[in-house]
Parts: sequence; C-alpha cells; structure tokens
Amino acid sequence: MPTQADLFAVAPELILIAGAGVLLLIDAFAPKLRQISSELTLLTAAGAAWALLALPHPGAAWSGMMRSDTLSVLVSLCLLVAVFLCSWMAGPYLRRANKETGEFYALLIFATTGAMFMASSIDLLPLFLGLELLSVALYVLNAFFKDVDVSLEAGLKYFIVGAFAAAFTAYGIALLYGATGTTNIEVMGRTLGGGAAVSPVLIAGFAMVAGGMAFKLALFPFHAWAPDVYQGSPTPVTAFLSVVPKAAALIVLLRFAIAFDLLHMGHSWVWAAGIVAVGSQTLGNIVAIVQRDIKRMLAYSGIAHMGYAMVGVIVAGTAGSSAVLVYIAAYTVMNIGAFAVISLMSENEAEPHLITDLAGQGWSRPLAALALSISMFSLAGVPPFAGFAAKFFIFRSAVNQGLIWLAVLGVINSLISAFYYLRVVYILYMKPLPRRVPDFLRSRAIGAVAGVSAALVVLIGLYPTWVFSAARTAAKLLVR
Amino acid sequence: MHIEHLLTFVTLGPAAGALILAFIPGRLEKVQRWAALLISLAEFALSCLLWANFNPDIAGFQLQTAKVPWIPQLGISYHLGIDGISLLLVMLTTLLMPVVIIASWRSISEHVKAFHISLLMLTTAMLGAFVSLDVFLFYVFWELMLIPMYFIIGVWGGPRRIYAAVKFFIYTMVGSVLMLVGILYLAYSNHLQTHVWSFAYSDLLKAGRQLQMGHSFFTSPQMLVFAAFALAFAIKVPMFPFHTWLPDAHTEAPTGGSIILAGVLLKLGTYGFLRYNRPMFPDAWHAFVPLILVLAVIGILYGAWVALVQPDMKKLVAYSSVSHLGFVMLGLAAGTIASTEGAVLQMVNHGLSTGALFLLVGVIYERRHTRMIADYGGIARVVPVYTGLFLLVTLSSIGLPGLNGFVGEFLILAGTWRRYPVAVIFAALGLIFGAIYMLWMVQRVFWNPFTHEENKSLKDINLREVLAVAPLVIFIVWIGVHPTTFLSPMEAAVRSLLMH
Amino acid sequence: MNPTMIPIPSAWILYLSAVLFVIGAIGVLLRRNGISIFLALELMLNSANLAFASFAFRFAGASATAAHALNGQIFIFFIIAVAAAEAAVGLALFIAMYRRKETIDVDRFNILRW
Amino acid sequence: MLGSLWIIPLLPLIGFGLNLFLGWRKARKSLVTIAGVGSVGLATIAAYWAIIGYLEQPARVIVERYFTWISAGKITVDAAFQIDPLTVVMMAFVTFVGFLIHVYSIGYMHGESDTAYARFFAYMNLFMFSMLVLVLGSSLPLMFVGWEGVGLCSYLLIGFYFEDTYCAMSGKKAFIANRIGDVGFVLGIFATFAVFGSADFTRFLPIAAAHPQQYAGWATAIGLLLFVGATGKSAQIPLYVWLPDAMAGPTPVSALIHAATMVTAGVYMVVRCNVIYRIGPAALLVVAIVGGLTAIYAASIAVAQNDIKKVLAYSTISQLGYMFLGAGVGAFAAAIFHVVTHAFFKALLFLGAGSVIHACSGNQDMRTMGGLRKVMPTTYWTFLAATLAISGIFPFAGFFSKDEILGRTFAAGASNLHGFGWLYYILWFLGITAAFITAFYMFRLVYMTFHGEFRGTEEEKHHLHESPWTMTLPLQVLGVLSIIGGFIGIPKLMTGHASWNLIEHFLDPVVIPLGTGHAAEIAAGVSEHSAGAGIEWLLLLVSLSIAVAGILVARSFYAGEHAFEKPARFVERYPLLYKLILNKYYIDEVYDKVVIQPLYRFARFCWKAIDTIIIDGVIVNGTAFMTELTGDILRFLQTGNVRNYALSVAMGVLLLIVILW
Repeated sequence: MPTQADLFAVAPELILIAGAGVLLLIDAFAPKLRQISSELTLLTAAGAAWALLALPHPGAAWSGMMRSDTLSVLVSLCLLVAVFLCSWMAGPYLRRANKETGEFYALLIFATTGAMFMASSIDLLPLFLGLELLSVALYVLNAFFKDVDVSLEAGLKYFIVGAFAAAFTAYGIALLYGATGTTNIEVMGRTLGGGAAVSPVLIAGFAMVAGGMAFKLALFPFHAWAPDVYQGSPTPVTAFLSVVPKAAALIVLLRFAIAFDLLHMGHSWVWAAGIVAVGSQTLGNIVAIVQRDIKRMLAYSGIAHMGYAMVGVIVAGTAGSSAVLVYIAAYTVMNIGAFAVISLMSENEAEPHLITDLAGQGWSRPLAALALSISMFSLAGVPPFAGFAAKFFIFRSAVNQGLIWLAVLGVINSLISAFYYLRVVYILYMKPLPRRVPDFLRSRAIGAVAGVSAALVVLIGLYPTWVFSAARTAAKLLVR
Repeated sequence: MHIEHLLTFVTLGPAAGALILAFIPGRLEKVQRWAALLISLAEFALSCLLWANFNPDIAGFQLQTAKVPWIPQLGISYHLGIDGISLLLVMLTTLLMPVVIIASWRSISEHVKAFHISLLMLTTAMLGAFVSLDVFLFYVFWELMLIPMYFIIGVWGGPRRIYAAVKFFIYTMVGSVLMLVGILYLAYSNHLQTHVWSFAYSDLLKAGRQLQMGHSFFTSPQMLVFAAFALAFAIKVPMFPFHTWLPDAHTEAPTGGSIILAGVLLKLGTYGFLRYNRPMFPDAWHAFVPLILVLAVIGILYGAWVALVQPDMKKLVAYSSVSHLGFVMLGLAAGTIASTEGAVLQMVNHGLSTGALFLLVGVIYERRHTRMIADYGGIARVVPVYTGLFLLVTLSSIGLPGLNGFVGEFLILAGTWRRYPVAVIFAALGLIFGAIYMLWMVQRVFWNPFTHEENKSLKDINLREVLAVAPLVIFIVWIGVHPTTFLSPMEAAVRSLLMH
Repeated sequence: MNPTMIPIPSAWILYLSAVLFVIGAIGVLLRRNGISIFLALELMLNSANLAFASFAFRFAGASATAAHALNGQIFIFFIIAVAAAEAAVGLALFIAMYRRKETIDVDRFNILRW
Repeated sequence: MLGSLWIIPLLPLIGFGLNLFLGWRKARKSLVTIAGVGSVGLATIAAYWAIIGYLEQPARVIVERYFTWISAGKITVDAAFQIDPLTVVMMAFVTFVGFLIHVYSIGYMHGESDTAYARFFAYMNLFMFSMLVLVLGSSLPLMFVGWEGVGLCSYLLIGFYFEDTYCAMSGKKAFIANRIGDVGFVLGIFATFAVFGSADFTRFLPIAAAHPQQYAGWATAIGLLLFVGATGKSAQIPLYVWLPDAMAGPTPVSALIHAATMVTAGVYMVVRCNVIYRIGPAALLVVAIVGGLTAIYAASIAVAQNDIKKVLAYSTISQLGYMFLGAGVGAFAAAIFHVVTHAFFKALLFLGAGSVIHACSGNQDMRTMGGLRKVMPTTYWTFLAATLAISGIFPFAGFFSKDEILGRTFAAGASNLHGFGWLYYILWFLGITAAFITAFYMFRLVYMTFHGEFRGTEEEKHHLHESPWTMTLPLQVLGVLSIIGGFIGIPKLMTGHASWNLIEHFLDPVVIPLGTGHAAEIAAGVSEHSAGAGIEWLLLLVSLSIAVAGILVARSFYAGEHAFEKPARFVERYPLLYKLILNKYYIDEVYDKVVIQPLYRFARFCWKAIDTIIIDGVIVNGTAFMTELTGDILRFLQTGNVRNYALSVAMGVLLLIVILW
C-alpha cells in the first residue's frame, strides 16, 4: 500500500519528469518559448535538488523496492549537478548549431531520472527500468545532430552495443531471479547469506548483470564503444555520458558487491574484477597516450578512471564504498569541467577536436585554459585537486584490505596517465598560437560551467572532508 | 601575531602573495615584479623571526602550529613544526626567493605575472614539504611542487624546454607515486597496532619502526616501504643512476628556475632521506647503507667525470650538483653526528654556491645568449668584477678552506672516516676531479687568449645582479669562516635523530 | 503414461530461452543489415522473457515458492514495454542512417575508429 | 703583539682587500704600493715584535684560541694560533723575505697597467696572509687552510698573465697537482681525528709521543698520508711536475712562493709532526728516500736547461729534496736550517735572475745572454754570493745547512738507523753527487749569463741596464744574508760547543722526546749521535771538494775561449741521454698519456655511452617509447566496426562467467 513517504522518496524524480513534460509541451505547442528551455531545465534540476535536500527520506520505500537515504541523496545530487552543468553548457553549444530544442533538454532530464532510479533502487525491476530509460534517452542524445555523420554513427553504435548489453542484463536478471526466486538485491543477498548453494545459474546471472553494468562503465573489455561514442556525440552529451551512467552503474555494482559480500565469496571475484579493473586502467591509459582527438583521449582516460573506481568496488565495505562515492563526486566535476572547456574550444561539432588545436590558448583564453589544466592535473591525480583525494581514498581502501598489488598497479597507471594529461597542458601553454587563430566559441555560460567545476575540483581537493564524511555515512547505510 | 601562527604565515605566505598577484592586472609588469620582490623579502623577514624564536637546545620540533583537523576521519591534520634541520633549509629557501626574483628581473620578459605566481606557489610547496609534521600534508606539498616547476621550466625555458619539463614531471612522479602506497601502508599498520587512524609524523614514525624485517627483500615490509620512500627521494636528490632528468631540467630551465631547482628542490630528496627513511625504518636503513654508500660514491665520481667533458656551462654545473649531492648522501649514509651535520650544512652550501653559479651563468647568458664554454675565453679582461665573483663561487664549490664548501665536505668526510674509510678515500678523489672540471671551465671562459670579438662589448656585472648574488656570497663566506652559527642550531636535532 | 498428464519440465523452456538468446546474440554478431541485427536484439530480449516465464512457472509449481512467481511474470511485461521503446528509437536511428547513406549496413559506419 | 697574533696575518689580508678595491677603482700605483708593501711591512714589524715578546717569556709553546671554527660531534677545530720555536723561525724569514720581495716587486712590476699592478699586490698580500696562517695555525685543519690558501695564490699568480694559455694552464696544473697532494693531506687529518680525537698539535702530538708503541701503525699511515700532501706542495717526486711550469708567473712570485716560502711548507709540516714520523719509522724512511731521489733527479735535469728560471726551478726541487732527506734522517733542525738558508740564497737567485730578465727585456734564454757582469755589477756579485752559497762553499750559508744534512745522513748509515744503514749510505751518496751537479749547473748558469760576450741582438744589447734601487736593495740585503746566514748553525765540530749551533739548540723543544721503549728511540738518538769527529771532518772536506770540483768542471765547459765546445762534444757523444735530460725524462708526456688522456676519454665514455645512451636513451626514453608503441598497436583493436564491439561485450561476459565459476 503506497504511502506519502513513497512519494517523498521519488519526489525529485517526479519533479524532473514534470519538468521534462513541460519542456516537451513547449516544444510542441509554444515554439516561441523555446529559448528559455535551457533556463527551464536548470530550474527543474534546481527544483529536484531542492526536493532532494528538503524533503524527508524515509529510507526503504515502495515496499522495499527502492531506498531513499543519504546514499541516494548523495548520488542523486551528483547526477543533478551533472545534468545542471551539462544543460547549462548545452545552451550556447546548441544555439551555435541552431539545434536548440526542448526535446534535447527533456531527454537529458529523462536520462538523469533513469540514472537516479538505478541509483536508488534495490529491486532489479525499477533498476532495469531506470537503466533503459537512461539508455534509450542517450541513444537519441548521441545522435542528436542527426545530419552530422559522426554524431549519427555514435548514436548507432551506442544503440546496438547498448541494446546488446541490455539484453544480457535482462537475461542475467532472469537467471538471478531463477536462482533466488526474487529480484530484490538485498533479499538475494540474504538468501545467499542463508547458505543457499551458489548455483551456476546464479553465477551466470550475476556475470551477465555485472557485464551490463561494466558496459555502462566502459570497463575493459566492455569499453570498445566508448571512444567512438565520446568522439561522435555532441560535447555536452559526451560530458553527460561520461559521468551520469557511470555514477549509477557504480552504485549498482556496489550494491551487488555488498549484498553478495563478493569480496569474501572467494578469490574468483577479486581475480575477475581485478583483471577488469587493472585491464581498464592499463588499456585506457596506454591507448590514451596516442590519441589526437581530445574527446577520444578523455574517453580512454574515462575507461582508466572507472578502472580505479572498480578497485573501490572490489574492496567494498565502508572504506571501499565511501571511496567510490568520493570518486564519483570528484570524477563528475573534473570531467564536466574538462568537457565544458572542450565544447568552448571547438570550431564546429563535425570536425575532430584535435589536441593540437589548443596550442597557445593558455595565454589567449587564460581562464578557460586554467580550468582545463586544473581538470587535467586533477585527472592525473596530482594534489591538491579532487582527483588526488579520490584516488587517495581508493588506494587507501585497497591497502587496508591487503590488496596492495591493486594499489601499486593503480598508482603506476596514474603515473602513465600523467603523460597525456600533461600533453594537453603544455600544448595549452608552451606551444605558440597557430598562424590562423581558430575562432572558438565564446560564451559566458560555458565559461561559468568550467569555472564552477574547476572551483569544485579545487575545493574537494583541498578539503575533501565534507564529501568524504557524507560518503562515509552513506557507505555505512549501504553496508548495514 | 601569536608565535604559533608564525610557521603558518611563513609557509602559506607566498601562496597568499600569489593570490594577491593574481588580482594585479598582468600588464603592470613593474608592479608585478616589485610586489613579488616585496612579498619574498617579507617572507625572509618572517623566517628570520623563526630563527630568532628558535631554541637550539630543544631537539624535537618546535614553534609548532596548532593541530588543525583536516580529514579527521583518517586522523589527517594540518600540523607544522621545525627542528634545527628544517630551520636551516627554510632559511635557505626564503633567502633564495628574492635572489631568484631579482635575477629574473630582466631575463623573464613575457608572462611576468604567471611566472611570479608559479614562483610563489613553488615556495609555499617547498616550505610546506620542509615543515609539515603530517605525512599526508607532506605528500601534498611534495607533489604540489611539480606543477609550478613544470610551468617554470616549460614556459620560460630554453629550446628543449617541453621535453625537459615533462621529463622532470614524470621522472619525479615515478618515485612519489610508490611513496604514496608506502605512506598508506604505514598508516594502515599504525591502525592495526593502535586502532586509531593517523598520518601524524610521530605516529607513523613508531609504526615504521615496528614494521617487520623479513628474510628477503620482497618478504620484508620494512624494506619494501623503505624502498618506496627511498626511490622518491633518490630521484629527487638525484642519486646515480636516477639523475638523468637533472641535466635537462637544469639546462632548459630559466636562470631563476635552475637556481631554485639546484638550491632547494634537490635538498628535498636528501632531507627526505634524513627525515623519513633514516628514523622511520632503522633496520632497513642499516640493511641499505652499503648500497647508498656505493651509489653516493659513484655519484660523486661519476658526476665529476661527466662534468669534466661538458661543453655547456649549465650542464657542467648540473652534473657538479650530482657530484656534490653524492657527498651529502655519503654523509647521511655514514650516519655519524659529524657527517650528518656536515651533510645538512652541505645541503645549504650547495644551495648557495650552485645557486650562485647558475645565477652568474645566467648573467653572462643574458648578454651573449650562449652558454657554450667555447664561445668565451679571456673575458676576465672585459668583466673583471664578474670574474672575481665567479672565481669566488667556483672556489666555494670546489671546497676551498675558508669558504662554505670546505666545512661541509670536511665534516662529511671526517665523520664518515670513522666508519667507512674506504668510501672516504674514493670520495676524496671527487675533490680532485671537482677542482679539475671547475678550473678547466674557468680557464676556458675567463683566462686564455681573447678569441671572440663579440665578447669585447660584454658589460661587466651590474648593480642589480650584484645585489642578487651578494646575499649568497655573504653566506658563502660566513659559513666558511664561522660555521658554528649554522651548526649549533641543528646539533640537538641531529643528535636526537641519530639516537633512534 | 498419458502425456497429457505430464507437465512440460520448466527446464525445457529455460533451455529454449537459452538457445534463443544465443541465436540472437550470434545474429547480432554476424548480420550486417541493421534491421536483422535489430530483430536479433528483439529475440534476445524476448528470450529473457521466456527465461522469466520458465522460472515463474517453476516457482508456481511448488507451494513454498508460489509467492515468487509473480515477480518474474511482472518483469516480463516491463521488458516487453522496454523492447517496444528500444524498437522505436532503433528504427528512428536506422531511418536517419538510411537518409544520410542510402544504406543500413552497419559496417559502413566506421568513420570513428582508432 | 704576543697575545694577539691574529693581527699578523690580518694586516696582509687588509692589504688584499684594499688592493682589490684600488684595482677596481683603477687607482694610481703609488697608492697600491703603500697598501700592498705597507701592509706586509707592518706585518713584518708585528711578527718580529711578537717574536721578541715570545723570546722574553719562559713558555716554549703559546697557543691563542680565538673561537671555535668547526664543531660537530667528535670533530672540533678551534680557530687558534700557536707560537713556538719552529713558528718563530718560519715566521721570521717568511715575513722578512716576503717583505723584501714585495719591495723588489715595486720596481719589477712597474711596467704593468694600474689594475694589473693592484691585482698583483692583492694576490701577493693574500699569499702572505695564507702563508702566515699556515705557519701560525695550531692544528692540522688550520694549517690546511693556509696550505690550500697558498695553493690558490700560487694558482692566481702563476696565471697572472692569464691571457697567455701557457700561464693559465700552468696555474691550473699547479693547483691540481697540489690538490692531489692535499687530498692525501686531508685524509691524514681525518685519520688523525679518528685516531687521536683531535688534530691540535698541542693535543695529538704529545699523546702520540707518550705511547709510541701503541700508535706506531697509525702514525705510519698518517705520516705517509700527510707526506703525500708534502710531495704536492713541496714539489717532490712524483708530484713535482707543476713547479717548473710555475715559472710562468712573474719572477718575484717565483722567488717568494716557488723558492723561499710556500714550497718549504711541506718540510715545515713534516718537522711540525716529527713525532708522528719518528714513531712511524717507515714513513720517515719514505720521506728520506723520496727526498734523496728528488735531490739527484731534479739536479740532473737542471744541467740541461737553458731557460734561466727553469734551471733555478729544478735546483729548487733538488734543494727541497735535501730538506726532506734531512727530515727523513731525523735531522729536523737541519732541515729547517736548510729551509732558512735556502730561502735566502734561492730568493736571491730568483731576484737576480729577475733583474737579469728585466735587463734582457723579458728574455729568459741563457744562450742569448752573457757578459752581463759588466753592465749589472750589483746583480752579478750578489748572484755570485748566492751561487756559492747553494754550491755549499765555506763559509757561505748553504755550506753549513747542506753539510749538516749530509753529515746526518751518513751518521744514520753509520748508526744503521732502523736497520737500513746501507740505504742511508746510498742516500748520502746520492746527496753528495747531487751537490756536485748542483755546483756544476749553478756555475754553468753564472758563466753563461754573466761571463763571456753578450750573445743577444744589438738593440737588446743597447737596452741592457742595471736595475733600479728598489730591485737591487733587496738583492744586497739577501746577498749579505746568504753569506752570513749560515752562522746561526755552526756545527759543534768546529766550535766544540753544541750551544753555538744556535738554530738546533733553539729548535730543540720542537722535537718532543718519545715515551720509553721504542725502536724509534734510535731515530731520536741520531740527533745527538755523531759518526765521530774524524769522519765528520772527512765528510766536510769531501763535500767541499766535490763542490769545488763541480765549479771547475763548469768553468772548463762554459768559460774561457773554448766555452761550449765540451758540452757540444758531449751532446754528440750521448745524443739520447742529452735528449732525455733536455726533455725532463718525458715525465709530463707520460703523465699526459697515462693519466690525463685516459681520464678524459673515460669521462666522455661516461657521458656519451652510460648517460646519454644507456640510462637516458634505453631505460628512460625507451620505456616511454615502448609505452607509446604499445598504445599505437592497441589502438587498432578499435576497428570502428560496431559488431566487433558487441563481440567484445559478449566475450567479456563469457570471461566473467568463466572466472567466477
């Protein structure tokens, strides 16, 4: 019997959907109002955030299918920040290609909603729905510039591989259900804890679901789509794509890891996940070195970063989960910051975004360049930036679990990554402006996005305590 | 100002200054320079206050700041303090900053603002690394150093600056990333013993001492963690064979950059050995001493040999640094009080004399835009005063008694002799080679027939440059004649440090 | 014994679903025509449905687990809905593709690589 | 003045500072002269004042501590000066001769530009400072300060005409050769600290003397290490090579630094540490051998040199050999005695040579000289006096000191010192032969330079002149000293009273008696032991006649109308031997081939091969390159074909299933 508490639990999602609806209606019936759709989106996101922070959090809701607590608040907040920043930077970007329509924002919002559902559901049913909501919206967003080949191709590829992975997820869920008789992760966990034999069906099911998530995280070997899709999609979408689904998927994996207590289920999991994690780090970093297109490079860097986050997932427990949560927060701001500057420093979306095009921008666009460099150093994990704090917590958790080899491989990888992050910086500052000065987008809004995220990066870097303590409380709830 | 805030002011002062500079419009270059200079002078004044309030009889850390929780869940806090060893190095740093700024007055002509901001940030990072009593804090400062130095080399450097900058960054990071794991492991084992999370230096010190010494290297936690720290520091020092980043960085960096690099950055390596490796992992230290000794001696001789055949003055000085820091490492490895005090003093000496050398090379480089020894010869005739100063600094760097270099090397070798006479005999050969390469350079640059006509127009060193080098020269002589001023403050600290 | 009395073992249905899933997967991997790939995807999703059905069927068989049956059966409907949504988007994409390139051979879409 | 000895070296230091300033302001020569010579003059006065004060009071050793110079752990070095008989002797002649040479330089350096003139006196003052510190220093480290200080000054002064590559090179050579020695010296210091806990003469020497047995081994080691330093500073085999080249400097420099004072520092050091050497007899033996060999070796080279200063240089080396021979046989007082007399006559010889060169407008080749005694009588007569002195003709200064040394050497043989009697006999023979050669080449020099007809060009001949009084005055003073200087050490043999041998009597307290029961007792005994009056008279006559013989041979070779014929025939008969000697036995070349070239080749190898190729190329950049290469290969997994991507997903799932199984 649904209560009001259940409504509170999903209030942010409801607000978002309402906002999206309004946007679509405007698109259809009041084309004049289109130019405010960007602002409207920001408003919606803000409203959702308000609901998130102001309304009470009943904990378990919808007869235990979802959970609305500090954890969901934290993740949802990250997601909302992400969508806020992305739609903020999307405005000018779309306007230049005069593609600004309400549906774009509506889709962004829907995707976010889906992600939030994923993050806060314990039952695989709403989880799967959220996943699909997210994916389907993203398929469209990737291909949003449908007259731009690369964009279209990105959409196509994401769609095919995505649907393929989704099918695996679905089938995996089915198997899990078959093995345990329930679709509720926690319940599954309890039945396992109750000493139910670990059947092949269960393992296969879990592997398939995990694979589905790994696909969203673009973890090796599920990463193949990422570079193409990142490069092809409109930059704001890429920014969104690079953080939102990953945040959601990480939480799902965490839920499984904790509910099933995978770490102690035997070494096989540590090996499997370890290979995936380290594989992603290594492959991501090494291949990123040789990329010429900065978006593509960041795709590989993203692969690597999810590899680090995976370490936290492996460790799980309070330490691991809190580390992962901090990582999500940090990764969100630094990535969006980077992509904001990239969307600023591009001549048009059809052309590849060559790193070398940034030459000399350090001195002609100092603030934007500064923001980008901050993101780069942060991604490289150099103090005092968010990226360092995040990695610090991750590796700490690994060391505490005696998984020192994971930590060592991780730091070595972040060393390799310094190579290509540094390249961006020195091309910004140490290479002369090209003879033909590229006419890059000039926009206060995007600048603001870059500024805000850079500021957050520095803030989290210098004083990670707030995020960390929040993450710890959340993690405790998760572990309990 | 309450005395316990003094260190905070000294450490974070430059950063604050950088912030101020950021708000001064970039086109007012003069203002920028003057502001930076004033800030650095204020810094020096503050650190003199440190000296004034420092009590040489206390062995432990003093003038500590209050412990401000930073990441309390992990027992990480903002906590600074100095002992006699770090005091000297702090003084050295704050002394060098104005020198660098004055030295860069003309040579840095573009992006002046950015240059000074990076410079000040760098200062904060270096000072922080010297004075932090929380290992996490130390690590943050330690890594923070990379970014400004990266820019200083890469933006204002010579032709191959980008290669040098990246090389510097990556090379240094190679060591420090593993150190991070080491730190984490220490904190973890500390937690195992005390069930409290802490990154405080004092706690990790205990934790490190209690680490197991296994039978083989790979099964011995203490040795592994030791190695993790040692690698970071050895690269920074740089010890042979981790030194190849240094010549490139030194040669490509602008004069100011080279001065800081040689003057302070390298000291962080040796300081790290003294502050972390030695007291934290005593057993592992003793196991590694032979290796360190050998590498130190190799460094001394090897650096000297390679310096012998350098056609480029800056490269020559760079390799001489390798040789000099070999002496420092030798002193630390020997671990007698005399040798250790000598080593610490030698850190300062090297900072002064090598800093001065780079400065003077920069002076002539500004005029002729070449650092090639072959492009000079007989210029003592046209630039007598410059020649005099250069000669003085050269002599200090080859350890002429009465100048600073001698005191340091004397103490190091005399102290080391008690334990490792053979090492001393080999190291002493370094004194000969030192004289050879330095004097040979002097001969080819200042003596010999006057070959290049374009040198006729060389202007002798001007007042600004004299002002820049003067402080260094003063201390070069002061330390040479009355080193006790600088030895006595560290006596207690070194003693207690070696007791463990 | 009278076969009308023996219920089909749920396992058979499961095996069928598995087979269908594999066929679907292979289809995706081998076919180049967008539409056929798309059909293969549908096949995979529906094989999942079948799997759900088979499990639900099994659970319903025993009174102890009868309660579980519902979860699976509900899930099927959602998957069908989702499949429909994907279908919509997918077809839209293929149309857009065709408009630009006069083909829906997915191998022709490889500007983005390396 | 006693009680504030620090003033004595301080004065020249002030002079140094003043002259630097004056040189910078390009001040007039007169000012520089006042500062430069004046400071040294004052220092001399101060020194003698101090000496008088010292002689008036009873204490034999006075140490003045000013402040702690270095103090760390077990190492403590005080900035302290010490005055004792040895110091007195050294300081007395160093300041006095130094002052004379400064005066001489006024005239000699007058041709230089104002700045160069100032620079010269600045360096000279700095040298006086360092030399005084060396002499006064109360501990090995402090002595080392002066030790390297004088080395620096010699570097600067040899390279005074720095625009001449040869001068610059010679300066560097001198410094480096000295550095090699100095390394031995510092190692000796370290050992002293390690063994005795202190390097103050008043501390570690008595300890050593008290326990000869116990410290014998270490004493040998320390003695040898310190002696390595001496071979560098005092130009003994094998490190003597720098001294001949040091002649590149202005002549007053050669006189002051490379004849009278600095080069004798080694002898001073050995005598100062005589205790160490006496309880470590092996070291003492080495000192004696090196000294003896150097004496004959250098003398043999001097025979064939034509550069007037080169001849003097090699004779200096040879004379220093005598001094070490003396010290080596335990005749420490005799060694110092010879140091003093040598300071007089060798300084005079150089100054005379300088005045000759001055007259011959810079020409130093004796073959183009001759007949100068008519034009420059003062120079000639004083020079002759010095020559007689160095040749050891009675009653000139050199006779007494040199004879003392030879006598002691023979006595050592007679008393079979350390059971190496035969060795000492050989050394005595070497010494006596060297004496012969010395007399020969010195008179060769005199004849070639002053006698016969002038062999230079006409306008050179026209330019010949006697030097100004500022130059001749010092010559005369030194001339007198080289005549009477020997009387401070008249042997007991002649007077029957040991006390008449003033210097030995005076220096007695320096030779601290050893603790009981040690072989070295004999060594100490030597100073009293004598080979018997008859033998001594015999030796005396032998050496005298040897010297005369040398002179006569020289005369028959280089004087009269048949001058230069015999040498020419000699050369024809033994061309190889002549070439060998002319080229100084090719030692420089050997060093170059065996030491210097290989060193540079090795250095280049380290740089190019190890640094650039192996470490940087292969390891550092190699790693980076390999990483990038891997990336470049791996990127092609990204085929761009979506179906492969799907495949990788499927594979991934399978992988998970397999591992998790």
